[in-house]
Amino acid sequence: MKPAPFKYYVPRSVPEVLSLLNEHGYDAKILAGGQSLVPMMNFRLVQPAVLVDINNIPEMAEIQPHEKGVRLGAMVRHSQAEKDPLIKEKAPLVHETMPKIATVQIRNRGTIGGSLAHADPSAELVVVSTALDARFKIQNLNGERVVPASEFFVGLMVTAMGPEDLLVEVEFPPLPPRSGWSLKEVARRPHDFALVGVAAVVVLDKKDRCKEARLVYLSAGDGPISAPEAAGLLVGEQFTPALATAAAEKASADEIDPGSDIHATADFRRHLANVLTQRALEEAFQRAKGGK
Amino acid sequence: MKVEGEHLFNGTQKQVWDLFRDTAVMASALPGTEKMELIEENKYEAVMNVRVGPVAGKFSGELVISNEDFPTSYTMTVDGRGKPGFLKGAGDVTLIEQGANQTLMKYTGDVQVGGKLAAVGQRLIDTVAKSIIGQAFETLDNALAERVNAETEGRKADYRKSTESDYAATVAKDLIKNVLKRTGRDKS
Amino acid sequence: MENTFNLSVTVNGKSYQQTIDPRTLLSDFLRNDLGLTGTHVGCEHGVCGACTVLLDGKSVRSCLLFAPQVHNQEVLTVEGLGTIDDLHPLQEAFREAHALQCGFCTPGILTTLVPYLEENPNPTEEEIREAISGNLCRCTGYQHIIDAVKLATEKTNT
Amino acid sequence: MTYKVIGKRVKRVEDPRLLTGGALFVGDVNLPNMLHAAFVRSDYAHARIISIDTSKAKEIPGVVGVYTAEDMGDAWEPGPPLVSPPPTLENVVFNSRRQVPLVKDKVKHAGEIIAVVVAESRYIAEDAVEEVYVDYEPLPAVVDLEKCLEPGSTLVHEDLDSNLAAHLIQNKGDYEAARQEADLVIKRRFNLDRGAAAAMENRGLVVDWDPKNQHLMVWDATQSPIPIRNGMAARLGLRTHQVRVVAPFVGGGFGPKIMMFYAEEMVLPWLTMKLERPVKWIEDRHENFYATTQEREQIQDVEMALSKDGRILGIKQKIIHDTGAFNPYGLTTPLNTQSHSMGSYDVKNYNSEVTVVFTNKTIVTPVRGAGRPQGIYVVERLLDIACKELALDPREVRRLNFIPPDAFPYDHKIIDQAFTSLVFDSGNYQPAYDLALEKLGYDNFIKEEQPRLRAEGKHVGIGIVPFIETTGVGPYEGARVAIEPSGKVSAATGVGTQGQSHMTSFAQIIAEELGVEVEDVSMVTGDTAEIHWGTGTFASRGAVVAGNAVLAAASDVRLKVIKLASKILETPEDELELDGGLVRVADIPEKSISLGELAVLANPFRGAVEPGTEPGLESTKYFGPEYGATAFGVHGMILEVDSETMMIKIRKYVTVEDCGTMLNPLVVEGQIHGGVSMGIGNCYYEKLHFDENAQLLNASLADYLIPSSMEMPHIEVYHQNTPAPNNKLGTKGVGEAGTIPVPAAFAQALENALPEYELEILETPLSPNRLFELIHKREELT
Repeated sequence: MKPAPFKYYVPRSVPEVLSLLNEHGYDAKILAGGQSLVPMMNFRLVQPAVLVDINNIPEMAEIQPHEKGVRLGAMVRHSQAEKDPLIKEKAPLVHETMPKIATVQIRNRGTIGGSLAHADPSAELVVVSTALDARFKIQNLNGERVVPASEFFVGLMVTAMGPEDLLVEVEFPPLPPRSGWSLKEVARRPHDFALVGVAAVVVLDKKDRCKEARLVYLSAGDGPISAPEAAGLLVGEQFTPALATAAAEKASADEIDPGSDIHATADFRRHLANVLTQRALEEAFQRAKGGK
Repeated sequence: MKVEGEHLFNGTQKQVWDLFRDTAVMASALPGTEKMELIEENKYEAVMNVRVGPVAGKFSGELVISNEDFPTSYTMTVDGRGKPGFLKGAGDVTLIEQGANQTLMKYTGDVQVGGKLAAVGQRLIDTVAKSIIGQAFETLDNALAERVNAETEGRKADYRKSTESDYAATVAKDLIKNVLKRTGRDKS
Repeated sequence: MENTFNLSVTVNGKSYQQTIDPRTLLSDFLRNDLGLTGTHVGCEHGVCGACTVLLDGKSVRSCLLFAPQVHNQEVLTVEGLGTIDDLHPLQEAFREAHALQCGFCTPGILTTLVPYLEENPNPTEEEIREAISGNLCRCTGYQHIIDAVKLATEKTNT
Repeated sequence: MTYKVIGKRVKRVEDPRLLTGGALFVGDVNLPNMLHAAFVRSDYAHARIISIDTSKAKEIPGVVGVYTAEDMGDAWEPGPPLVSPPPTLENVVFNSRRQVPLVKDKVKHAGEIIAVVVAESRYIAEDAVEEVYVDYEPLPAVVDLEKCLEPGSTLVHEDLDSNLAAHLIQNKGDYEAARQEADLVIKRRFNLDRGAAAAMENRGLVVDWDPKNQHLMVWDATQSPIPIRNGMAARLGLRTHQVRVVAPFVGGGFGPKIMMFYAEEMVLPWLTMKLERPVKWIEDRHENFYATTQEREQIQDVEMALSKDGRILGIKQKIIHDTGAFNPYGLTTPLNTQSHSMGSYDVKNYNSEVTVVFTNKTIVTPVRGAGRPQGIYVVERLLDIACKELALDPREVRRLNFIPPDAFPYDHKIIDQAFTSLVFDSGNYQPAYDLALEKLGYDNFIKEEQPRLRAEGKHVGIGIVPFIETTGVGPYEGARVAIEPSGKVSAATGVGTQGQSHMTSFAQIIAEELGVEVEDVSMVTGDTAEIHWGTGTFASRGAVVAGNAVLAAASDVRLKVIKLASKILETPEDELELDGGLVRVADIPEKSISLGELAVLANPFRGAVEPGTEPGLESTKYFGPEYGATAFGVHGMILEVDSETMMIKIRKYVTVEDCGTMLNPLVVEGQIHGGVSMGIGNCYYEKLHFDENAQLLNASLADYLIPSSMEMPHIEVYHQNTPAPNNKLGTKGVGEAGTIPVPAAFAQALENALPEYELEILETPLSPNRLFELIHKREELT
């Protein structure tokens, strides 16, 4: 299991990266953390002719406050995000998600941007960024654009980025007051790809009624799968187990589109989505009521 | 892997039948088709560059149409090989008239994937298949619309052949609509 | 070779300069180019953890890094922890508790634990299990490894 | 017997090297001028080869050669049959079909080797592998164990008229008569699926032919270096002294590393002799899932006849055993299943039919447990079902059926894997079972804990099963022990070491016998230059067979020491003792001589030695048991299952092991922990998924799930000691014990945790998805 040959570039700045991407187009792959890419290269399922290593651009690895939220450079590593106090404060769901991603060795190397750009429908960050309505800053030689999560993920491992594009930053907007969140997932072993998972975010009014809700699922289709109708059932309501059940049933029966593999049939995934939604909603409502 | 589903086309049974027997259309519907040639009656030879995220593989193989029952049903078998593995499949296609100008296509089949792809990519194969089918119908819908329009306008239909490089960029972007439609994704 | 990379790296405190094929995996570079065969290769797809080394003090999978990626950085392998005559306290505890059988996964587990224990000198059993959950061992059922970690932390903390 | 060194928790001698990266594994062998091999393996499980085009691969710079079966010429021949069928059984059908070095015409399982590339680096070799084009005619794959026997089935071996690989019936007593008397007859079908051994180190081989010395040096990650040496020499037309095989440190074996003569072991020696350069091949993980042998796949239809008080009157069994594409390992595994299908019980009537089938899957040879877990699974599951049907306490039923302690040696009068009669040498089952019940807190759990936890909505269950393990089989093993002039001891045995701590526990035996420190004994395992005869490490036999050979050799050296010392110290032999590296007179400790001095005297440089004596303080001895030693134990667990997510957590795990004399309890416990972890894998995590084309769908460690530290419970290990009567040390094997009863205990605990679903678990491994299906099915029924 040795990778096929490639040409290796180590640009030192974003413009340098962009011109390399422009030059090589589909022949090039960006090497960020490499924790998904390199295994596939070792299996020779991926054989890029050119590898553009973006690990030597320090400004891409910064974490900064941004309009009451937080802004993460694409090259922020998972372990860096896991320990960052600003993320813990401004994006607690992101903070909580980090230890659930793979293993410590992977988190020490894997990057936020790499995970998002890879757009694996089983990746926690893909789902969490969708639930939090994150915004993706993309650059190419022609300039810069910002794409919301709802438009960033367009299909199975496909994003709104073309071969000339570089994801430079992700912004997580702040959660409103009286927000609650939860990420629940089931994996065969804790660090395996989850069989199914759900990120729930709710915002309550003063009477504990849900003002806004979002449910997004992982391993439930070809990308992060939102369940707006199930979320809609929650709006205007206070939490009851029956309400959670109704939303869970709606989402798992009608809104997700999971596949089958050796670990779980689509049926079992729908069942798990149902169970996890109920658990996630209970936790999210609880947290929202807890104030803050 | 069982593949099963249906798709409603905006065209008559005959128009849909013809659509499927048009090599150029078939070539454009299958993502990354580099070459598709009719080598003998009802037998095509194809080379495809399949790309799923970063995974790209070149497959070559044959596509055979049999059990033709014009204009309602036929059987399609595919047999392809590439460095990352092989795939073979057989499926039955039925076209059912739905009112004057619509045709419901029902398909059921069995696709088998082998080699490295199956061995290490198992987790995604089902979703990949769904994705490819989704894309194919998207393209076919467009092609059918173009054919129907061309027919009424009395001109030759014009298909843009999809290449590997614009597959992810354009086809995938087309897919946004499709995905949103199918999953009811929250756009807010 | 047309496609080459001139690599400078410090491994276990010693600096090396080598010209390599850029696709060389760090694990292969350490083992074959530098002869540091203590780093073992068990899967080459980032699951088993046998190839874990420290890159600038952090545990990473050396099979998921290309050697050029460690240019101008510091790598520590199991060979840099202790010697046969002067074992690292964690190595000593592993011996004491019979935390290794075939010993193939051991270097990766040691390199995972060394930085972990620096940050978490008093882990609970559950925390130790979590800490080594990215390292597969087929011989020990992990129990004696956990015993060894406890033993090592008890010794350092008294 | 009281020992000073044997039985102590001695720290391992081999550890400092392993801990510091200083131990040599086969992958660490790098020789000047060395080439690297990579293999072109078939994607298809069953296909005819139409043509092979290697031209493009050969053009790649750095490629030295690409070879196919045709290039091997006369050197092409299938591997040797390793284990023949039992000669003592009548009416055995056995169709021997052996694996080949490179496929000539038809591929019989995915991963079979079609061509080999040799290049200056492994990277280049793999580049070239991708450029070899093989044109196949795919054939339908033989997958299903039953369908493959139907007339008209596709044939794996077309020269046979069916896919039958072997057939045999073993009978004891008269089952049909017993059935007539029975109050209850239970018949069930069991599905036991495949798993991988998945040692952390894959296989590997470095070969180096030295034309000037006419000598072949081989480093091989094998469990059995001596048979490999013998076989290689025979295949290559060399004398055995021209081949040296070293099994250096080996990163786990678990059975498959003894499947002597893997294709790679046939191809590489041929390459080095042809190219006159060293050649290295290290199996990668992906290859390992296809090329390294696997085990456990069986379908069993088993019937148990019982009296209403729960006494087993008889068992009737039909086993279909999958051997994969070839059967080099004979009938070892299914014979083991038979040997364990009566468990620890006094079963008077037993009738068992084994049908072995060829399929287009990876070859099957023993994997840790080796057919035994399947036997224990069916007998324990049937007993559990019987207890439910008869409303009897499962503990009482087991007590009633245990072979009583005064019945040993207990002759089952069937043939075991060693082709000798299945005799249980010794045993004392009830106390071990009681100890396990006590340590697990069985009574308290059933009466208090479980009701309390259930009231809290928790699904907790308990499972406890006894098991036996036939261990320590022959034919023999040898050891050489020598005292060197330094006073230190060198020793060697032919068994290889893959983590079993031989270098320490065998050294303990020698240290005990010769009165030296363990550190002063240097034990070599797995080097054919050090000892000529031997078989290997398998069947939980190291401590029994090699251990007693070591003892025999050490005892003989001790006799020589005493004889010589008696002469020199002018003291009668019976007044001498060995301690601290000295021989001394018991009552006058200052009157002594060191072993080193004696060693010098035993090998005089000048003068005349006494005719008929041997020089040196050295001895080589062999040990071959008449029949094996039967270990025994009980495993129990308390598990919790989330009945919504199907996630499980084992809250408590208790084992009681009786492996006779323990050489080193620390090592024994380690063996058990590791065995249990593979056993837990076999319950809920580790399953090889083959599809209808015999394609393996989880050929990576991302999808083949080895338990991690998070899935493993804390294991409590307790010991009981019933020494083996037929060897001096009294040892029984323990290497596989931990794995054997786990799925049976797990199934019992899972059923117990989910009583509302009335599950009847008749398969292993399960998975969350499978458990969901089972529960769902029960829900639909009710």
